[in-house]
Amino acid sequence: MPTAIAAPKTKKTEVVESVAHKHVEESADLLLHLYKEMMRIRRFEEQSYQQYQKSAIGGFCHLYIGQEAVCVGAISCLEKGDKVLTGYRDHGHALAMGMTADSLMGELFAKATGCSKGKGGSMHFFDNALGMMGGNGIVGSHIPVAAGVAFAQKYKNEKKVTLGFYGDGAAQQGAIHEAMNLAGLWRLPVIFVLENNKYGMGTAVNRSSATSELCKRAEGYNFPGVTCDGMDVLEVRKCFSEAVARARFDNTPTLIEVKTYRYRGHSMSDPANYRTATEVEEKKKEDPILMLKAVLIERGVKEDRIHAIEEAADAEAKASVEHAIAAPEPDLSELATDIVANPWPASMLPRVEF
Amino acid sequence: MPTAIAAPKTKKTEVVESVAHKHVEESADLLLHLYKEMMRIRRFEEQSYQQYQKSAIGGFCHLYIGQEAVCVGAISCLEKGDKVLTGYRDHGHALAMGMTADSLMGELFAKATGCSKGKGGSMHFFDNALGMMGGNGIVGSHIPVAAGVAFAQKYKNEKKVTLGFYGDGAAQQGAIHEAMNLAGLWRLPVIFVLENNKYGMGTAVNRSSATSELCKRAEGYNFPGVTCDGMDVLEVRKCFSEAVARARFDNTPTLIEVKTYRYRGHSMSDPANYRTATEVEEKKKEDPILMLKAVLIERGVKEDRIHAIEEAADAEAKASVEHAIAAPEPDLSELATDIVANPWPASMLPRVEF
Amino acid sequence: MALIEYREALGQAIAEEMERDDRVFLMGEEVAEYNGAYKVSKGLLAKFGPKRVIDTPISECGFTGIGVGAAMHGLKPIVEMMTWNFALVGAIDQIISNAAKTLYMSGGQFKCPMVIRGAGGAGGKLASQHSQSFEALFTHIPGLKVAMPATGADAKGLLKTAIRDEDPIIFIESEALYGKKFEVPDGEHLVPFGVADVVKEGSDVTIIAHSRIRHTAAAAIERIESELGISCELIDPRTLRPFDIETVAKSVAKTNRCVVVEEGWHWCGVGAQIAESVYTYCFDDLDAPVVRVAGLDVPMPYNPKLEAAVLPSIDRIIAAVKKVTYK
Amino acid sequence: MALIEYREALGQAIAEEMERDDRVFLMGEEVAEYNGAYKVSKGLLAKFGPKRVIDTPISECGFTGIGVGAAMHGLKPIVEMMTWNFALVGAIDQIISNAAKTLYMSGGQFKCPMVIRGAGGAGGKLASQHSQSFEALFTHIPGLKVAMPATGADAKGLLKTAIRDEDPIIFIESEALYGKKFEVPDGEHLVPFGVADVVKEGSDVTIIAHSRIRHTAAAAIERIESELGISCELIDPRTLRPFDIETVAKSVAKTNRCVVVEEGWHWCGVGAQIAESVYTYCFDDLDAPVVRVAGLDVPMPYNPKLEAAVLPSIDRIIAAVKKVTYK
Ligand SMILES: Cc1ncc(C[n+]2csc(CCOP(=O)(O)OP(=O)(O)O)c2C)c(N)n1
Ligand SMILES: Cc1ncc(C[n+]2csc(CCOP(=O)(O)OP(=O)(O)O)c2C)c(N)n1
Ligand SMILES: [Mg+2]
Ligand SMILES: [Mg+2]
Repeated sequence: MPTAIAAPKTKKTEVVESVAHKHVEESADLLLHLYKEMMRIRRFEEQSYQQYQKSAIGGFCHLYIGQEAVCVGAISCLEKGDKVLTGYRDHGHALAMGMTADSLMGELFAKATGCSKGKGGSMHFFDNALGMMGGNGIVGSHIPVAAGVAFAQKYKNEKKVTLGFYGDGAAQQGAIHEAMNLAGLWRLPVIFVLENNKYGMGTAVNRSSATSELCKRAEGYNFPGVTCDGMDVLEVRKCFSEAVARARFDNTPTLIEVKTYRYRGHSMSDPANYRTATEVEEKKKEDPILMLKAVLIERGVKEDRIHAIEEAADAEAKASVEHAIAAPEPDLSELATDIVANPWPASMLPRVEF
Repeated sequence: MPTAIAAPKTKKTEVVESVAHKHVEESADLLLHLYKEMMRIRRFEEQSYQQYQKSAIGGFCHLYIGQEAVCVGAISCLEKGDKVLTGYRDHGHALAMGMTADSLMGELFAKATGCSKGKGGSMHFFDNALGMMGGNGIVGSHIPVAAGVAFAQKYKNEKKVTLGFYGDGAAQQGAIHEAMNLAGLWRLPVIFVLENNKYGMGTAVNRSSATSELCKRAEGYNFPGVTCDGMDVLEVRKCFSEAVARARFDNTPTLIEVKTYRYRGHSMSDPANYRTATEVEEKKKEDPILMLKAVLIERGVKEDRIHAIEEAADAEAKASVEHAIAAPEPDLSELATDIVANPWPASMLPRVEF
Repeated sequence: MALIEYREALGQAIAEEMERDDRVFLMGEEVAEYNGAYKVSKGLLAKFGPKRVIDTPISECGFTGIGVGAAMHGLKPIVEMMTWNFALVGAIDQIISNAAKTLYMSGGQFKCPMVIRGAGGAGGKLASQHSQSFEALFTHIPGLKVAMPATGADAKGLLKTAIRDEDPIIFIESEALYGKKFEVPDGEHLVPFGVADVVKEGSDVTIIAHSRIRHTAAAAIERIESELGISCELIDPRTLRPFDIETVAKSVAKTNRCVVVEEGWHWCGVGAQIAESVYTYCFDDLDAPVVRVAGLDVPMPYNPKLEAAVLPSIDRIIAAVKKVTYK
Repeated sequence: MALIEYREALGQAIAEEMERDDRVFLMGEEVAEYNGAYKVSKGLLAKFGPKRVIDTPISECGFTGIGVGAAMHGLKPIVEMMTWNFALVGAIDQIISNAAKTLYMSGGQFKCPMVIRGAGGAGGKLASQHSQSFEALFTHIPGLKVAMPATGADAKGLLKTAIRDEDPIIFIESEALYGKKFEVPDGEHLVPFGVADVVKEGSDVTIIAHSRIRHTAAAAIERIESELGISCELIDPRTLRPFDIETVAKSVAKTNRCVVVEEGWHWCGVGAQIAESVYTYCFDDLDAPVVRVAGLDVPMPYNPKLEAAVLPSIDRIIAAVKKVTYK
């Protein structure tokens, strides 16, 4: 959780810290922080890809490469106690929330050291202490849950905020409509983050959504709906810092449609034949990491500082693989733990015997 | 199905018949037809109420009194082959679709003569020949189905239209969002008829909907959303004749929010304490039947013609009660018919033995 | 002890637990201003205010999801399904995909302490969409617990236990029992999950029945004992997950015969599992095959004569007891 | 006969029936341009065009409802659930509240001829939300029929029958079998509902298993016969509603012992109903209690070692056969 970097020079009261983002010219430290986080995700994903090819990772695995600016920009506006929920494409969000590459790679390797003890896998990254609340595999299903977390934040008077990330495909699910109506009606401190990467699996958004202006649906729920360029982490940050402030101080939800792009296929088995190589190459020219790098250089940040960040990210990702390889598998007894928090005696049925 | 009256003087081609409504000054015949249909519903509902009090009718029973102009105006714009689906408050729609009071009262009395052989009850009025496709008890659940009927109409190139009626409460269901998106995306000849009677059970619409402009949600699905005064049957008719033409000839869905009011409680057990007597009395001043009566008189229609309609409606409703009382109960064997269309042999399980 | 309606017993449980724990709140359609569609929550809005007694829009998926999220973030929601029939429009996804799985798939990090409660079974002449017993659907799911009280005392005691529990609880009340009166203990009264109630002791046949059908069974037993002289033991499991096999097995060891009664559909009903468990744990004790009495495998008709034929009746229970005793 | 993948057999059935009947169309997420998430519908868009092979948005409730409406108005939709896990987000309401009830509550006026089909069971390392066997949920519901093919030939034959049927059919394919090859008859090949397949005859134990676990059972039987010398009869019911009790009863009358295997969770699984039926119809024939082998009652873990422990294995089936034969 990058609170320290997100608002390093302001006073410690929450109000000042959070509103500050809007006005302060971004410091080099902040830019470097954003760069580092995006780079960590990029390198982690590349390692995930390689390890998947080696069958060290199994099941579904959805890479976030290309979209890094979205979660990094958004989450850089959060403070401790704020929460994040997202779908199955959750590696980026988990890293941006401060989770270690080790705990994620451990999970991908189905090891006991994984954040979910190897029980969840790629789609189910959780970290209670850091406010990462999943990692959900059912499209759209976690968005009412995100509204519920915000409900609890408001109920407890925390002045905290919840971000619920989902996709352009997910936006057509009824669950999202219901959650938005409830959030608008009850004024919940939740932000609906629609990561419009133009495809839901192989379906282009214009084949799944009747409207091309998804953010406008917010009008039907009486709260602001905005778009922003998800390839530009600074624009993302600006947009979110406003929305986060609205949520935190005014319990106003926002729907933010972030225009982004995923470079890889939907999942590891998708050859992505539904789009042209040219389309992908065009998009890569706007690569969020390259774009921020350009800003850094323009600002006079030394190349070697940038390079050091890249090296560190690379090292972190590779080390996480080593760590995961060495880590122990969960004990078979783990099978039957965590089913319920208050288990019943073994004398009752059903029993789990193995 | 009032086709004959709806467009009596125009040529027989479908195009002329349907577009005609918009331009032709309503004939006295038409006005009288509308009056008759509203009156039939009113009297039928009053009888239903009385018979329910006598316990001749059981289960849930939701009266439509006050809302008659909505279904009558809307359905007067339909032609043979068009379809209607609605919720559990379906008596009015069934009558307006041409179903007889006998078949409905028989159903309310759970008799074999009922439209659904006594198996459905108040909430499940169906008539395949007349295009009445229910009568559904799960709030919002029938609206995707309505879109599906429209889908089939389009698939078969019928140039027919489906109306799906639902309430202000139902509008908050995810199913409706999904249906609207699909209808907008696939250009289905369906009209979403949101009967906003200001309450869903005891919940005023401003406590269930984040927006007060429900019709505007259509923008999120790229088709027109309009409102109309549901106490004025002629305005309803005008609004629907346009929407029906758009659907029929251009496969364009419309969301029509009809502002209406129910006089009685939500169901028979609801004392309606959530609103004041004054509110109800105020609304009754705009009674759709009284308002149309005033138009009729202004147009010089003789009082005795009007009176004759009222008498006939009264007689029809009362006769339906007599008919229902005299009608036989379904045979016990009916229990096990209509479960599936292609039943399996009794040698297989599960078996129904009684 | 006071003689109060089943619905009041439930309301009492909610009120007491809300008083005891600020994190508990009630949410659902018509629970606040309307005092509940079935008046379970009568008076709660007046007592606890709109922050904790909350009317929702008709959005079962949405507000059940809100409950899941609130539970994950430390609250203890009670989510009312006006009736369980309405859970299918997406609430069932929140329950099965999220509430039941979050603890497991987060490796034990996020509990989901919530009660989802509402009316189940046939209310009477409500026809097919409104007369369903869905306990089999939820009892099948790991991560959930399922309770179905048949009396006011159990309604209160099980609901209080459910609210204090830290897991997602499916709490299925009987629509047909809301207006029935029962003796209910005042104040603190907790009924543990997984402990069956031996409603009546007997020696010849064990009858297992839950929710309202247990009363039909009790009525049948009166006639069976007086007319046929067969002594019946009546057991109400009260919770279906967990399930008290010990009490059942002890009884069958004594009676050597067993009848399983349920309101829901026969095919793949919970009665199938109960019967199968009896066979598994008491095979050598059984002198006859277990006989099941269940709802007929048809959608519920509106006509009351037909409806009565669908539901397990006193006559059908008597016939089952005769059959299991070869009389 | 041709040796083709299970998925191809399904695709063949769809193609043949679409050719035969204009009213048949296929709808679902990624079924058209993407050729199906699991490639069942490969080539169908090219063959039949976008009017009849339709990509849907991710709106399971919405498009399943579209299927219901289309079926009520004379079409014969095939609705693909990419996997059955996704049916919970409202499709299950369209299925249970509407598809299964409309014929009944309209007094026989509106049929609902549709097939809802897709992947069920565990695919392998997909974790708890993506590895569920929901047959128990649907098999419980009057108005539905439920088929679960275990081979390519049955996949084709049952699906063709399903598409021609006039009722709503729940057609649960096995995600784990899509890539497996089977001998499949060319052209017209219909497998009726309610007729179990005696996969292998035997004399000592009847093993009942459906869907992919039938193959696990077959593998277990090879070892059981060679290592233990116990002769096993393997029966695949193929449809769970209706269910062919006659074939089962005939077998148990011969073997006097029965093991019921299923992939889904044990508690309230369809195996409970199958076992209970065996007891009811074959009580006097049984020399030992029926033994069930089912998925363990836990959400599916991602870790493959743990996952393997959850699923019925060859070893667990062997153990069950030993137990039922007191060896
Ligand atoms: C309810 C449900 N339906 C379908 C799926 C299968 N599925 C997984 S991801 C996906 C596409 C989602 O697209 P989008 O929301 O745009 O997110 P993106 O993958 O682009 O990040 C689909 C159809 C699912 N997991 N859950
Ligand atoms: C899914 C579902 N949830 C709840 C109910 C209970 N219920 C029946 S009608 C109703 C209110 C509906 O209000 P509205 O849509 O405004 O229609 P109106 O009754 O005003 O015609 C409710 C909550 C139901 N039948 N189905
Ligand atoms: Mg996308
Ligand atoms: Mg209303």
